[in-house]
Amino acid sequence: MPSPPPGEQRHYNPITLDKWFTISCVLFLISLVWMFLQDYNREWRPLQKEFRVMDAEKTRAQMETERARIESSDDYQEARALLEKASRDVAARSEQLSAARSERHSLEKEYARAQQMFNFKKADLDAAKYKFEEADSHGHGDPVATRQAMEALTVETDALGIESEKAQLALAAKDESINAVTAETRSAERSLSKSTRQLDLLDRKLKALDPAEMSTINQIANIVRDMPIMDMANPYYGVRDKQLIIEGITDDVIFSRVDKVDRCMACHLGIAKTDFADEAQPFTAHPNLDLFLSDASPHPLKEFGCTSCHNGRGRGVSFNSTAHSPGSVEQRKEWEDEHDWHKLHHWEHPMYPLKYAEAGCLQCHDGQKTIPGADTLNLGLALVERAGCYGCHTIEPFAGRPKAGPSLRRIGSKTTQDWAYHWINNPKAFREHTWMPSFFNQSNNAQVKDRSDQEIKAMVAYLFNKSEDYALQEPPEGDATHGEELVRSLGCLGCHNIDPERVRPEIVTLATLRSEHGPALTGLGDKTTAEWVYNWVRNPTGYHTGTRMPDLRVTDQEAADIAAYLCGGDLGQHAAFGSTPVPETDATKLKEITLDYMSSVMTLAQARKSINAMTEEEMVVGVGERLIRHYGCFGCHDIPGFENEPPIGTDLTEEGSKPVVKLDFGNLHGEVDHVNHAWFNAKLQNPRVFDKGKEKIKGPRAYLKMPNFHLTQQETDALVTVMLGLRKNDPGLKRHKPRTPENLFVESGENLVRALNCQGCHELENGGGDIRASIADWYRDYKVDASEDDGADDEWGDEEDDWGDDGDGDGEQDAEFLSQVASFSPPLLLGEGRKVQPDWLFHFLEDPSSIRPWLKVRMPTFNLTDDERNTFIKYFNYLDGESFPFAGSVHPAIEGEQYEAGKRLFSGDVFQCQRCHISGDEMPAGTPDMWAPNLQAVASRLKPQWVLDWLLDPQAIIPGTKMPGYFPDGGTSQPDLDADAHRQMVALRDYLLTLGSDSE
Amino acid sequence: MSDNAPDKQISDATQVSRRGFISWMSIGWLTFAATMGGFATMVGRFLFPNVLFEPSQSFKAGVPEEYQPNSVSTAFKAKQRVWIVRTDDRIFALLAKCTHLGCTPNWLANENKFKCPCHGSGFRITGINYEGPAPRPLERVQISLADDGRIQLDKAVTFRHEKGDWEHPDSYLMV
Amino acid sequence: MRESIQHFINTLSQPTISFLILFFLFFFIFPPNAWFHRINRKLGLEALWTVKGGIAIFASMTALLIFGGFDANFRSIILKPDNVPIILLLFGSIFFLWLSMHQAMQNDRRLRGDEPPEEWVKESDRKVLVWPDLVYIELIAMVLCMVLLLVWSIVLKAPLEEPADPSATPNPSKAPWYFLALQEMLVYFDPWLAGVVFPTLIIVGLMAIPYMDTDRSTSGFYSYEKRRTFISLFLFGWLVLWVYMIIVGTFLRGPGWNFFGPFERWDLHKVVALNNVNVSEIVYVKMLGQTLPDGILIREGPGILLILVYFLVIPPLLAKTSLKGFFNRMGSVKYSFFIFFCLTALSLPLKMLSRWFLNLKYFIATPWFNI
Amino acid sequence: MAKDKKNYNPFKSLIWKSIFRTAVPTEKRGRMMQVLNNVFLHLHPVAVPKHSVKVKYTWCMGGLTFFVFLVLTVTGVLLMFYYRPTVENAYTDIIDLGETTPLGIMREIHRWGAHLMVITVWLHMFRVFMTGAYKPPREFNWAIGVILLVLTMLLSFTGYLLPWDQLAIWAITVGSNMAAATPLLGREGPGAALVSIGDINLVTPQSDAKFGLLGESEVRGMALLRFYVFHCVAFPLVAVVFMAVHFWRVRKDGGVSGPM
Repeated sequence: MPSPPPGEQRHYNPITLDKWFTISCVLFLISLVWMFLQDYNREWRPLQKEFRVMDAEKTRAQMETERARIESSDDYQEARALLEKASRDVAARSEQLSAARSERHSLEKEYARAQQMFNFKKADLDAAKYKFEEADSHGHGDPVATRQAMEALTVETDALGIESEKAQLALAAKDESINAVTAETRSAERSLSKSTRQLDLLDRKLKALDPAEMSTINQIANIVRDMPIMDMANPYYGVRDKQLIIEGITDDVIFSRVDKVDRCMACHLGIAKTDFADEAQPFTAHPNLDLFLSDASPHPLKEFGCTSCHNGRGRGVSFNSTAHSPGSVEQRKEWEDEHDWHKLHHWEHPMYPLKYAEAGCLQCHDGQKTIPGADTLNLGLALVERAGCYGCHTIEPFAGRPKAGPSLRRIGSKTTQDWAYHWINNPKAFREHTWMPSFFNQSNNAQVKDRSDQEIKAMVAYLFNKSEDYALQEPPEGDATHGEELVRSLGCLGCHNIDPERVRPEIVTLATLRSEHGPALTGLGDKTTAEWVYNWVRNPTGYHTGTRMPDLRVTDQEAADIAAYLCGGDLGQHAAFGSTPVPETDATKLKEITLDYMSSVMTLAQARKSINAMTEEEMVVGVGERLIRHYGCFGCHDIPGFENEPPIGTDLTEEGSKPVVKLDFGNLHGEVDHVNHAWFNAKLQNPRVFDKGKEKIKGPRAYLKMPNFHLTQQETDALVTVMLGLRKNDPGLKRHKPRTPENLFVESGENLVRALNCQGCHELENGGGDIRASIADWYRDYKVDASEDDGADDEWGDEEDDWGDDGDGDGEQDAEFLSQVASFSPPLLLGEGRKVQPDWLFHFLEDPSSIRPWLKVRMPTFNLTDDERNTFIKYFNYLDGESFPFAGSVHPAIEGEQYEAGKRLFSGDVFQCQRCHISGDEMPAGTPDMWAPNLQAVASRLKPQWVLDWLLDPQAIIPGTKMPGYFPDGGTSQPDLDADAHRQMVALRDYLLTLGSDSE
Repeated sequence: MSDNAPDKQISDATQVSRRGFISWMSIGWLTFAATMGGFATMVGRFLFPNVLFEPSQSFKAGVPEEYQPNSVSTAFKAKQRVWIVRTDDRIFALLAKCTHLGCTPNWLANENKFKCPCHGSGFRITGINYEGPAPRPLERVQISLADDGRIQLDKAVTFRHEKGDWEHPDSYLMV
Repeated sequence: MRESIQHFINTLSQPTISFLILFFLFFFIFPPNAWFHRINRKLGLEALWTVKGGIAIFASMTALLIFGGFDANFRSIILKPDNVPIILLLFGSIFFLWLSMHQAMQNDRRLRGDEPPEEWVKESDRKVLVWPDLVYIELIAMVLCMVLLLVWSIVLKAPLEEPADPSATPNPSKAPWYFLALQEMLVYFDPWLAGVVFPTLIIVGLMAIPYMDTDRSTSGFYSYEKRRTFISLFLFGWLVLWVYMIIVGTFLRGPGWNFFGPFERWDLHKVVALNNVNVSEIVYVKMLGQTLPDGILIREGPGILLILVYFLVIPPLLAKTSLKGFFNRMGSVKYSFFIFFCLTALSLPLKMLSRWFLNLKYFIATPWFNI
Repeated sequence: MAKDKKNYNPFKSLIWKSIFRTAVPTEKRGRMMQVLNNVFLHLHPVAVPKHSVKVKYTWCMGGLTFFVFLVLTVTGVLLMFYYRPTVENAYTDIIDLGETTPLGIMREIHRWGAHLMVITVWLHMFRVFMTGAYKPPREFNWAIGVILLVLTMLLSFTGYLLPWDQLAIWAITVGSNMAAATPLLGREGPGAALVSIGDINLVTPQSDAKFGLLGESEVRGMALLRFYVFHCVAFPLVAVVFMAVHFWRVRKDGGVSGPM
C-alpha cells in the first residue's frame, strides 16, 4: 500500500457535502412520501367513504321504519308477551330445572364413561377379529385360540354396549324432561327472532358501516385497517370485493380473448341497490332493476358485468382510465371541469355515451327488430328499414329484405320525364316528408348545378328508354266522393297518408313510422294519371310482382272511384311543383360527363374515340346507366339492367367496431369530435359534410354521394345507436343469445310483420293498431251519415257535437264512442297463437274470408308464399308459448246430456249468444257496432282450449271486450250439469263446435 | 458519533462548530435511513395485491327456508366443499374436509352420518367424530344472513368444536 | 406574428433546410483543421462556449420550448410520455457539450500560455482518499438521480396503447426513440444497409477509435485544439447523424413517415410526391437521352464506378493532397481504416443530399441488392 | 456496566464491527481500511487523483449508469411478480399494474429508468471521448464500453415488447425486420438465395436471422417469451460480466484518466 501522500487530502469541504447530502435526502424522502400518497389516494377512496356514510344514513332510516313497524305488529307483541310469560314460568321452576340440569350433567358423565369403555372394548374386538381372520384364512397363528379370544370379547363388548345404551337412554330421558320445561321459551324466542329478523339484519349491517355504532376497539381497528401500508391486510375500502370476473364474456386482446374484469363498482357502489335510485352519479342505481342486474332479471350482474353492454375499459378504476364518453359538448365541458376528463386514447371500445347506451343490446339481440325496453334502438332499426339503408350498405341483420322504393321497371306508363327530372332534382318540393332522399343541390354539389341537371336528365333518359310496356285498361267513370269514403274506410290509411298539409310529429315513434309505410298519396294527379292509379289499385302485382302493396280486392268501380278521388281536386294536384322549366340537354356538358365516367374504365384516347362514335341519345342513355350505377339508385328501386348489382356502399355489419382512424374526418378535425359516434352523427345529418373545403380539389365524380335523408336529430340519434351496435361480436356472448329455435321463428315472423306493416292495422304484443285513429275519423262522419239515412235510429245523433273536439266529451260517451270505433277497427291479434287453429290461419292468409261482415276495413290479400304463411303460424304460436303441433282437436258428441245442456245454454233463454254473434248467414238484431264474429266458424277457426279460456274470462284475454263473462270467478248461475261451471263451459264449447257442421 | 472528530489535516477554514456539523449530518442520515425503510416497506407492500383472481371464499346459499329440518344439503359440496346442515332449529355449514388427513367425506343419508372413504372416519350429522381415526370434529364455517336475507357463507373463518367455537353466534343460524 | 414565426420554424425545420444548415455550419463551429479554426476564430464562434454563450444557448432553447408550448400540435408531440426522455437528452447533450467545450476552451487557453491543463495537479499532492470524498459524492449523485426518477415516474404515467395487433399497423409506427436515427436512415438506404451493415459499422467504428487515435499525450483532460480532427468528426457523428436524426425521427416524422413541422397537424392524408430515380436512369436517360441498356453490368456501370471512385480513388487522392500530413502521422493501415469509416459515415449525408436534390434512389440497383 | 452504557458507541459495538470491521473512520488509516474492507466500496482504489473526484470532470455519469442499472434490476425483479409473458395475460397484467397493483408505479420507475440509463450511457461515452480517455492504455476498456452500450440498448429494446401493446409489437416488428434483411442470413437479405445446397435453400423464414431472434417467423407468443428471457436473464447476465471487466479495467488501466 502506498504511503498516504502529504498535503491536502480532502477535495471538498465536508460541511458542504453534508448539506448537499441532507438536502438531497430530504428531497428523496419527500418524493417517496409523495409516491406513497399517490398510490394510496386513488379516485375511488373518497367516493367509497362518501357512500359508506350515505349507506349508513339510509340503513338507520330503514331501521327506524322497521322498528316502528315491529313495535306495532301483533306478531311481535304476541311473541314478546309469550316469551315473558314463558320465562316467568321457567323462573318459577328454576330450582327444579337446575336440579335436573345437574342430574343431567352426572348422567352425561356416566354416558361418556360407558361409551368410552364400550369403544375401547370394541376396538379390542375389532383387533381380535382381524387376528382371527389372519389365522383362519392365511394361517398366521392359531385359529382356535384367536377365535376363543374373539368370542369372549364379543360377549364383553355386547355387555358394555348395552350398558352404554342404557346410559344414553337415561340421558335422553332427562333431556326430554328438561326440554319440556323450556320448550315454550324456546319457541317464543324463535318466533320473536323471526319477527325481528329484518331489524337484526339492518342492525348488523349498520354496525359494520357506521363507526359510531362500533365498540372502541373496533373503532380503532376501523381506522387502522385502512391506513396506508396497513391496507394490505383486511381493508374496508378497496377494489377487491368490488371486482367482477365475468366468465365466458371476454375482452379481445387480439391473440386471445380474456375473461372480462369489471371494476366499475369501485365507484358505482349503489348500482344494484334499489334505495339508491334517486342518488346522483356515481352512486345512482341502474334503471329498471327488474330487467337488469338483479339476480332474478334476465341480465344478472354477476353473469354480464357492466362493460359487456356499456363498453369501456372495465379494468379501469379511475374516471379517465375507464373510457367514459360524454354524450354532448356540455357534458364534456362539465366532465373536463369536474373530472379532468380527457379521451382515453388507445382503447378501441370506449363507453357508449348514455344516449346511445342501447347500442349494447344489439350484440345479443341482433336478429330482433323490437327489443323490449330499448326504444331508441328499436326506432333506429325501424328507420334503417324505412329509409332502406340496407339497399346500399350490406347490413347482415337486414339481408334479403325487399327494396325500399317502388319499381321503376315500367316507369314510362306511370309518369313523364319532366316530372321525374323535377322529382330527382328535389323530392322534398313534391312531398315534404318523402323518404326519397336528395342527391342533388347538396352542400358539396350545389355549385355544379349545370352538371347535376345533365346528370339527372341522363338518368331519367335511361329509365324511360329501358322502361317496359304496361297495358293500361280503360277505367269506368269514377265517383270521387265514394272514392274518398273508400280510401278512408278500406284501411288504406294503415300505411298511407292523404293529408297534404301533414305536419310530421316532432317525436318520431314506431307508430308514426308505420303510418309512413307507404308513400303519402298526395299530388298523384301531378305525378301520374287516374288511369294508372285505377290499374294499380285493381291489381298491384300486375304492375310489379314484388310490390308490397297488397290487393284489397276492390271492384273495378271501386278502383275507379279511388283513382278519381286520389288524382282529382286539391289532394291530387300540386300547384307549385314542376313550374320551372326542365333545362335543355347540353351536348358539351354531357360529353364531358361521359368522358369523365368512361375514362375511369378505359384510356382517355379510347374514351374519346368511342364517344365520337355515339349518337347523342346513345350517349345520354349510356351515361345515364353509368350514373345510376354511380349513385346506386338500384339499391332501393327495381331498375332494368341492374338486377344483380352488388350494393355500392360500405358494409355496415361491423361498422361500430371500425377504428376511428379509418373514418375520414376531412377538414372537420376541429369541429367534429374524434370519435365514431360524432362522425356518424355528422354524416347522417349531412352526408356530404366531410367534403367541406374539398369541392374544388376533387372532381365531381369523386364527391361523396350518400344522399341526404333530412333526418331529425332524434332520428339521427336512433340511427347512430344502431351503427354503434353493429359490432364484431364477442363469441362468448353467443351463449347468452336469446336464440332458441322458438325465438328465431318469432324473429322471422316479426320481420314479416314489419315488412307487411301488419301493425299499421292490427295491435300485436308490441303495439300497433294505429289505424284506429283514422277509423275514428271516418266513423265520426259515417255515424252522421247513418243517422241521417235512418232517422228512426237517433242513438248517435246528439252525440255528434261532442266528437268534434277530442277529449271534450264526457267520459262515458267517450268510452262508448271508442268501443264503437273498436268494433269497426281491425281485430286485435293479441294471443292470436293461442286462439286460432293453424290450418285456418294458413287458409285465411291466402284468402281472407270475412269473420266480421260488418267491418268496412278490408283484410287485404298479401301475395304470401306458403313458407311465409307458415312463418306466421309459427310466429303467432311460439309468441304465445304454444308448442308444436299447435293444435288440439276435440270431437264433440251430438247428443246426450252434455250436448243438450250446451244447446240450452247457447239458446236465447240463457246466454243468448246469437243476440250479438253472427251465426252463418243469420245476422243478430241490433246495430252492426254490437255485432260479434260468426259462431259457425268456431269449429274450423278457434282452438278448443282457447274457447274455454275465453268463456271463463274474456276480459283477461282482450281487456275491454264487449263479450260478457258468464262465469264470474269460475262460478255459474245455471243449474245444468250439477251447476259445475267447468262442465257447462265444455258443454257450451262442444255445442259451438257442432254449429258449422250442423248447417251443412 | 461523539467520537467523530474533524480531521486534523483539514484546514481551519473548514472547521465549523460541532453542533452544526452533527445536526446537518444526522438529519441527512436519518432521512436517508427513513427513506430506505420506506423502500423496504414499499417492497413489502408490493407483494400483497389489492385484487385477487382466485375464487371468492365467500358465497351465498339461498334462503334459510330452502333447507329441510334434519337434513344435509350437498348442493355446494362439489363447488365450495361445504355441506349445509339444518337441525331442528339451527342451520350451520360444515367444511367437507376430514380432520384426519383432509380427504373429502361423503354424506350417507341412510346411515345418517358422514363417512370418509380414506380411513373410515365417521361423523355424526352435527359434525362430531365418533368412529375411525379422525382426531376431532369437522370444522364449521362462518354463516350469516346477508342484507338481502340470503345465507352468506365465508370459508375464510372456521369454527372448531374442541375450542368451544360452536357456540359462537357466527357459527350457526337460528331458524 | 405568432403564426409567421411558427411558419418560419416549420419551414426551417424541414430536413432539406435544417440539415443543410447544420451540415455546412457544423465544421465552422467545430473546426476539424486549422483553416476552419481560423475562420471560427474570426467569426468569434468560440464565444458560444463562454458562460454568457451557454446562458444564451439555454435561454433560446427554453424560449423555443415555451413558445411552442402554446401550440396544441407542438404540445401534443412534446408531452407524449415516451418523448420526454428526448427532451431530457436534448437538454442534457447540449448542456454537457457546452460544459466540455467550456472546459476545453479554458484548457486550450492555458496550454497556449504554456500552463498545464486544469486537471493537472502537482505529483506531490495529487491523490485524495476515496473515503469519504468520492463515495460521498457518489451517494449524493445516486440520491439525486433517484429523486429525479421518482418525480418523473409520479408525474408521467408509462404509456400503454391498444393490445398488440399484427393486422393493424399504427401510422406512423416507430421504433423506440434511441433507434430512430437508424429508422431515419431506412428512408435513404435499404434495410440490409441501414439496419445491419451500418449499425455493425457504427459499433466497429466506435471500438476502432482508440486504435486509430493513439496519441497518449493528449488524454485525460478537456481540450479542443489538441484533438480537433477527431472531436470534430465524432461530434458530427454524435450530434448530426445521431441526436439530430433522433429529433427529426421523433418530432418531425408523422403518418406515412412524412415530414411535419413542429407546428403542423399530423394529417393522415398528407400527400408528398416521391419520384425517385437511380443513377443509371440519370446517366442514360437524362444525360445521354438513351434508353436503359439491357446488360445489368453496363446498366449499373456508372453507379458501380461512382462507388469504386468514392472508396478506392478518393482516399489515396486525399492522402496525396490535403490530408498529407495526417497520412504521414498515422501510417497507411490506420489511415485506410480511418478514411473508410469517415467516408461511410459521410455516405449518409451524401445520400440524403442526392435524394433531395437529384431525387436519387439507388446508386446501384440490382435484383439482389441495392445501394 | 453503567459506565459502559454511558459511553456506548454503536460504531464500536460487536455487531457493527463484525459487519464493517472498522468504526466510522476519522483518521487516514481508518478511511483507507473502510474502502479496502467493504465489498461494495473496494471497487474503488483507496486514493484517487484529485481531478477524478471533481464532478465537473467526470459528471458522475458512469457511476449513475451503474446505479440506474441496479434500480432497474430491483424494480424488474419486483415487476416479474405481477407480469406473465403470455399473449393472454401480458397486456392485461400491464393494465392492472396501472390500475390496481399496489405501488404499480414500479412500472413507471422501470420504464423511465430504462430511458434514463440509455441517456446516461451516451453521456458517459461522450465525456470519455471529450477527455480523450479512450486512448492507450484504455483502448480495450473503451471497446468493452461500446459493448456495454450495445447491451444497454438491447436490454431496452427487448423490454419494449413486454407490455404487448401496439407500440411494442410494431417497434419489434420493424426492428426484427432488419434482421430479416441481414446479408446472407436474412430471408430478405442480399445473397440469401446463395445459402443453399442444390435446390435446397437453407435460409427460410423458419431458419433465418429474424427467426433466431424471435423464435418464430413473425412476432407472436414465442417472441414474447424469448424477449422476456433475453430481457430478464440473458442480457443482464452478459451485461454484469462485461461490467465487471469494465470496472476492473478502470482500476487496472490507472483509474480515471488524467493528464500525463
